[in-house]
This record gives sequence, structure tokens and C-alpha cells, in this order.
Amino acid sequence: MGVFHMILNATVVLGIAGACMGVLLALASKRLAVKEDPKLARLTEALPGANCGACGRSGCRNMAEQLAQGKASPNDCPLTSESNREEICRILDIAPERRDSLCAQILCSGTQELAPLRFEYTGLRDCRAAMRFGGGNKACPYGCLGYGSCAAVCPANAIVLLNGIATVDRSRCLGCGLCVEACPKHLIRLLPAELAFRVGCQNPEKGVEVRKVCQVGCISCGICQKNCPADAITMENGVAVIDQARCTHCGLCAEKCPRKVIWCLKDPVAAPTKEEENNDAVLSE
Amino acid sequence: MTLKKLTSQLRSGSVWDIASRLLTITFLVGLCLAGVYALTSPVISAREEQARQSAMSTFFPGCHFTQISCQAPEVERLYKAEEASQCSGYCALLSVNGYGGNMEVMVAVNADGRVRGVEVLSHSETQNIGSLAAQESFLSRFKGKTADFGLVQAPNVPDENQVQALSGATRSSRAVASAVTAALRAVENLAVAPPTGEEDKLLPSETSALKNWFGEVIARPVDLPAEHGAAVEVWQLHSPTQLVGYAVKTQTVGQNEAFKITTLIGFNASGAVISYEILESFELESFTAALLRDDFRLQFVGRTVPVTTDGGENSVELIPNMEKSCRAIVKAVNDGLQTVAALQGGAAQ
Amino acid sequence: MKDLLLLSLNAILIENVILVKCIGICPFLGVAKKTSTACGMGLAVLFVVTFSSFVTWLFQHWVLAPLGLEYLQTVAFILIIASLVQLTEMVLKRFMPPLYEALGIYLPLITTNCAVLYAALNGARDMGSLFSATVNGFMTAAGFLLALLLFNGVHQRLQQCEFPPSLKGVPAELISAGLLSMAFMGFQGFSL
Amino acid sequence: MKPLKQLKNALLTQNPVLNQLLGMCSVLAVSTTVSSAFGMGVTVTAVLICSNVFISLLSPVIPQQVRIVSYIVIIAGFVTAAELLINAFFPSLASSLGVFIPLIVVNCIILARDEMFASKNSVPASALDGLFMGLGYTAAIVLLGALREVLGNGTLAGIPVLGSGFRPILMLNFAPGAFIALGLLLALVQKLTARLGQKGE
Repeated sequence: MGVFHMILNATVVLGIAGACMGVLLALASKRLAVKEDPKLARLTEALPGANCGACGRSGCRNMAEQLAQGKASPNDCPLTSESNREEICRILDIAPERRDSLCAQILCSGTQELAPLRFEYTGLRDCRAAMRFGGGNKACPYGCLGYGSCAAVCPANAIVLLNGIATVDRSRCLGCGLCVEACPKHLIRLLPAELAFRVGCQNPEKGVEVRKVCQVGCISCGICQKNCPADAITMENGVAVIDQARCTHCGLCAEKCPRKVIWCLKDPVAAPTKEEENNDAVLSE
Repeated sequence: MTLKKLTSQLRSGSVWDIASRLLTITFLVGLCLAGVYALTSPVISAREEQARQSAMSTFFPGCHFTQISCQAPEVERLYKAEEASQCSGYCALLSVNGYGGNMEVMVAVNADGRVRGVEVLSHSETQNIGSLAAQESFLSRFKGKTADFGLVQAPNVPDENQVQALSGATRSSRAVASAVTAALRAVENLAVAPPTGEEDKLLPSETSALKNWFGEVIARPVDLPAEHGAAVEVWQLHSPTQLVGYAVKTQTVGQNEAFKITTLIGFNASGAVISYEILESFELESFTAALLRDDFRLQFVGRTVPVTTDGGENSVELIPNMEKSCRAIVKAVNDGLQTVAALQGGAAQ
Repeated sequence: MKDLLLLSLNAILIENVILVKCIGICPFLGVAKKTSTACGMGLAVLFVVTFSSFVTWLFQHWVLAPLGLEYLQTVAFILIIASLVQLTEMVLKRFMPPLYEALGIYLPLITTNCAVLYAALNGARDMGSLFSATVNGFMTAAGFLLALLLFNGVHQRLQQCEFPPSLKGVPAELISAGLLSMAFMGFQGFSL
Repeated sequence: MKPLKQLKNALLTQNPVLNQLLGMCSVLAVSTTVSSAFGMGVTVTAVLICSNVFISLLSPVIPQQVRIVSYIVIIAGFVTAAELLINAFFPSLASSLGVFIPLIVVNCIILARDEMFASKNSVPASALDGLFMGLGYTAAIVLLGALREVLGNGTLAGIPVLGSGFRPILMLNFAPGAFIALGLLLALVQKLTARLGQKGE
């Protein structure tokens, strides 16, 4: 009799516990159901989900909520691809505004062979850490140290450290701008992705000083300024700056520049200039 | 949220449907578990019982064990090992918390209250470290120890009444040590603790008398034999491990015929008189004091044969002009002797 | 009061659930990457363990013990813990969305967390009173949170240093966790 | 997938313990000796197979709201049954596994396999998957058990291996040793898969 009694006990106790837990959960799932906006799920789907915070919200889910409430525009998120952005506009049924995407550029071309080092640095592999040692071990105090602080931050890991300097892989860069703050030398700019001429140097010193520390540094000779037909180049504190709006992408400045430090990053479709060739070659290595 | 709405929701399909499915699942699980338990629990308890019996018989070969009640919290079970009605020791089963979890320890205690042996029945200590505490090499260190043995850490050498703990397994060795101490304490308490109610009908005066004659004993009343004379009550006196003696309460008529003198006489295990005490007497004050004086009382000590007053070789001298009271004591002692002899089953002489 | 202090000291330091008892490691490595995630997980576990120790002790001493069904302990406890976790997830989602936002992803993770079941079983078997069982649960979870935060600090230091390729990532974390747990072995000396 | 591929996958590339880092609690805690590690591995495999089969049978019936709860209850049922059987018929194993048998219930592997695999696939496939994952788990835990026993105690499955002169590293029998041993083992595995990766695919 005892065995049957014991089996009955066990099954009844477990059965009842299961039942009341079941009722509890079922009721809870019914009464506590959060009236979730159906669009929210699809929006979070469309957003890249990198939670990088570039749009200023605390993550894609938060961004999706604000998009649903109309407090944010699809373009706020720099990471979403073109197709996703259209998808979002369709979900929110608003007209998609045109907006060209940006791409990060590192304004320094002083690779190890071209820009010598002042001392051997074996500390932490981080530019900010290296900065504490007298601004880093690179002869040119404004040049890229190449320890990858920007690479560490990049959510799409599009920044590659190649023979001493950081280079952006333009196909993967999402233009989120996280690397801009990360770089202690402030060398990184967000420039329009399609077509840009950029000056691969930020050293404001006189030409004489620049030659001492780098073989390709901009010696602010002004030849590019004179030769530019659209007069888009101005010399700001010792470095040539190309005004992207007025630049007609003729490429004259790149040819005339004695230091070959103006890089033209045309679409890969067009014939790449010499610099761009070695740049892409270097990247694809 | 009114109750009506709540109950309506309860009746609505989905809630009940979910709950019933979960109920069936838990019901099924409960059913098959109960089945497995029914199948395995007898096997488990049998094996544990068998392990326990074998452990006990290794300590007390040839004994049979009776479980006795024990108040100590840690002691799960306490067995008394008897060999031909002679108590040869105790076995205590304890469960203590070791490093890895619960530990079942069996402690065997000799009749004299010293450790006879220790065995760990089950433990879940860490392999090769805590488990060393369950091996013979460590357990044999407890042999012969009394309840107040100390546990010393590995480096320093233990003296006679100390046990050296295992280096690296302090928690496990402390657990075993605590089990042994608890067992010894429990056996000790067994003797001191007043035995269960019905044994102890002794008056305070009686127990104090017994205490200074025999020390700590338990008095167990025994029914009077056929010819018990003036004896009214008889107790067998047990120390924790064996019979120590007898106590007989007698009522005899002294000088004052109206009231009897109540005397308590103590006998050792072999039936010889140890001493006597007058519990209640209505004789004259001086008479009672005289009867208790050593010069008269000591004559009775050591007697195993009834005493006479005729001046023969085992006669006693009566105190002049209070012969009646003295004869009352003589009769009390003789009847006591007679009762004890009858109890012991041997011939009186 | 004194034995409660000893109980908590024991649960947090001497028998820390992760570093000494090696229980609840699965989330330990995963969540220790960011401090906010570690805190979120720790608090979620703290809440769930305390609550479930409370309920499981009651269940054990009112239902299981009198009917002599101790062998059903594991099944009953896990049923209660899983339902409690799911319930708290729904309640948090409904009434405290920001808190759900921070803890949301970890709640289902807690159901498979061994520390919760260990605390419940430990509480029900060893603890005399309901109050001490709940305190034991709370302190075990506090130990869990402590270990999580300590390891989070260690983890951030790990990211700075250079490792041979095969040691990078989890092996390095495990070895540093081993050193951390070696430090916790120092508490074994206490005799409670 | 072809069973053989599944087996290689479970043992090498997708090993639940070494690659997916599941079920670490029991691996760390029970692997002090090969025998207890093997015992644990076999128990987990048995429970894994039974729960996979049972859940793949029941998954269409189980409503969505109580999915996790019912899966765990089923697993707990099998684990308790295993615990009772072990206590009854393998007492030596029971003492070495101790408190860790009930903790198989919250062993991440089982619930993970049930969630991901068993609830979506047919019974034979999930049984096979349960078997392979169990084997992967057992292989990993026995490997670690051997490592820890040989170095920590100088014996392998009870037989002294390294001679009397060897002073065992006692730390390996405790928690820190477990962490470090598993860390080193994972590093070894990472090195092998890296080299395999370059040479192989």
C-alpha cells in the first residue's frame, strides 16, 4: 500500500505544482502582455544592430523606438546600408531623403620607410598610451603612430594597420565616426565616400622642419593652390586643405604636388593613380 | 480588474489549455520518477543498512546490537553492543558536514568510554585530498582517545591525547574529529543523564547516598524476590557499561514500636555490604545519631553473610542500652543480604 | 545575529559560488566583458536567487518534507525557478521597461544558471529557518556578483596585454580566473 | 547532415565544451579523476539523449509561453531518475559525483541542444545529435580529468603512472587548478584548430 500511496503523493504534488505554475505563467503572459508596437520588431530588424551609439541613442533598439515615435530620422544612423534605409522609410512610410554616405580618412601617409622613428617603443599597443611618451615615438609629432586605437574602436573593423600607419578599408568603413574621437592625433576626417581628393598630411611646420621628419610630408609650398583651376585649395596653418564642395576632381593638384602627398580616391572603377594603386595593393595584401 | 473578468479569462481557452498541458507534463514526470524511486529506494536503504551492519560487526565481532534512544542532535542512531548480556560498547552513527558536503561517520566506543574505532560510511570530499580523511591511516589515530581529545595542525606533533589533522584537508579532518567528539559525548551523556522516568523513584536523599557510595550510577528498580524479609524496594545500580551494585530499602522496628526505621543499604556487585544510611527514623535523636556513628556502622561493611549478635565470629557488638534499635539495623542488613543473594540467584552463604 | 554574519561571510568569501565551488561559470566568462553587463547580470541573479531561495525553502518544508518526497527536490525546485524567472521577466517588461532594458537579455540566461539551483538546494537542505535560507541565497548571489565584478576588472586589464595567438581570448581569461580563485583559496583558513 | 560529419563536427570543430564553452561548471568541478569524469560524461550523455528524444517528440504539443519551463522539467525528471539509479546501483560513482548530479539539470549543453536542435528536428536526428554532443562532452571532460589526475595525483584511473619520485601538483585538485588546466587545454585546442584551419579548409 505504501508504494502506491507514495507514487500518488509524488504525482499529485508535482502535478499541482506544474498546474499552478502553468496557470500563473499563462495568466501573466496574457495580462502582462506589453502592447508592443508591431513596427518595432521590423525596425530593429532593419537597423544594423551594431549598438555603436553613433546615432546618439543608446543602441539600435532605442533608435528603433525613437524612429517609430518619429523622434529620429532614418539618416541619423550612419551605419545602415542604402537598402535598409529604404526599408525603414517604407515601414514608417515617409519619403526617403537623399544623403550621401561618408567615409573615414586618415590624413597621414608617413609609413615606416618614409617617416623615421625617434625611439623604440615597447609599451602598450595603444596610441593614447604611446602619446604619454613625448607624443609618441614617431619623428613627426603630428603623424599617425600606428598602434591602432582607431582600429580597436571601429565596429566594422575597417581600419588596417599597415607598415606603421593606420589605413581605412573604404569598402568596409560604415562612416560611423567612432574613430575620429579615438585618434589622439586628430588625424581622421569623415569625407564623402564617392570621390575625394585628400592631403595625406597634417604637419603645420615649415617645409624645412617637415623634410627632417618625413619624406612625404606637405611642405606647404602652395603649388597645388596655384594650379587648382577651381581655386578649391587653401593653405590653412601650413597644410593644404581641399574644399570638397568646389573641387571638380580634375586631379591636377595631385600631379603637380612635388611630394605626391595629395591622394585621389576615385571610384575603383576609374583608372587608379599611382598612389591609389599602391594604396589598394597595400590594402589587399 | 474585477474578479469576474479574471475568472472569465481563466475559463477562456488559452490559459486553461496551457495550464493543463504543463500539468500533464509535470504529472508524467512525477509518475515516472515515483516509479523509479519505488524501484530504487529499497535497494538503496538495504545497501546502506548492510554497510552499517558490516561496519559495526567489524568493531564488535560476535555482538548483537540493540538500538537505544539518544538525545544528541548529531547522532542519528546509537547502538549498544552486547555480548551475552555483557555490554561491550556502543556504536554511534553520525552525519557531519565535511568540505564537499555530507559525511556519514560510524564511531565505536569501548565500555570504558574510549574510542574503539572510526569508519566513514559515505562522503563526497574532494578526491585525493578530503578523501584521505576517510582512510584507515587517519582514522586509526582516534583509537583510544577520550571525549576531550584535541586536534592539532599538521606540523606540530600530537601528544598522548591529541590527534594530528591531515595537512591540506583541515576541513575534512575537523569534520571527522567533530563526529568522534559528538559520539563520545553522547555515550557519556547516556550514563549521566537521568534514566527514563520510571527508573528513578529514588528520593533525593537516597540518590545522594548512592552517589557517594558508587559515584555516577543509574538505579533500576527490580521486583523483590520471594523471601525479601523487611526489604521494601530493591534497585540494581548500573554504571554506563556494567552492573555496579545493589541498593535495598528496608523498614524494621526499633525502640519505638509505633514507627519503623527506614534504612537504605548499599551492596557491591558481589553482594557485600558497602554501607547503610538511615532515611527515616522516629527513634530518639541520640539513638539515630549513634546508629550512624562509624564505630557501629563500620562493623557491617564488607559482610557477605548474615550478621549475628551472639558474639560468634561474624557477630556485631550492639550499642549498650539501645539494643533494640541496633537489632533493627542488624535485621535490615540481614534482610538486605538475603534479598541481594536471592537476586543474584546464588546461595546466601 | 552572529551566525547570520558567519553565514554571509561563508557564502560570499569562503565558499564563493564561482571561484571556489566552480558553479555558474557559463555566464561568468560571457558576461564579464563590460561592467554594465556584469552589473546587470549580477543584480538580476541577486534578485532571482533571493526570491527563489525564499520560495523553494517554503516548498521544501511545507510540502516536500511532510510528504517525504525529498527525491523530488530537484524537479520541483527547477520548476519553481524557471517559472519565477519567466514571471519576473514579464513583470519587469510590463512595469519597469528601463530596468528590463538593462537586465532583459540576461533573465532567460539565469534559468540555466547553476548558481541559482545550487543556492536553492543548499538553502533547503542545510538551512534551519526561512530567514537564514533567504539570507544564504542573497549572500551566495552577492558572492556571484563580487566574483563577476572582480573578473570584469581583470578582463579589462587583459584586453590591454599581448598574448600568443593560441592563448588569446578564453584561455587567457580562464587562467586569470584560476589565479583569482587561487586568491580566494586564502579564505579557506577561516574555521567557521 | 551526414552522421559522420556531425560526429566530426561534435568532437572537433563544434565540441560543446571546448568550442562552444557550454557546460563548464560540471567539467571544472568533477574532473579531478578519470573515473568520476567518465562517470559524469556517461550520465550527461544518457540524459542528453533521453531529453533530446523526449523533447523532439513533445515540442509540437508544448505551448510557446511555457516552453523553457517544460523543457527544464523534462530534463530535471531524467536527471533525478539518473541520480536515483546511480545511487542505487553505482554507489562509488555517486560519492565522487556528489552534489554535481543535480547540477546536470542546469547544464547549459542539454538545454542549448534542446532549444536549438531537438525542438526543430525529427526524433532520430535529435537522438543522434544528443549522442554526438554527449560524446564530445565526455571526450573533453575525460581529457581534462586525465590531465588533472596524472599531474595532480600521479595516477591514471587509480594506477600510479609517474613513479614514486613524482611530487604531485596538489593545486590541480582544487578549483584554481581546474580553471588553469581547462585554460591550457583550450589553448591547446585553439592552437590545433588554428593549425588545422590553415592546413585543412
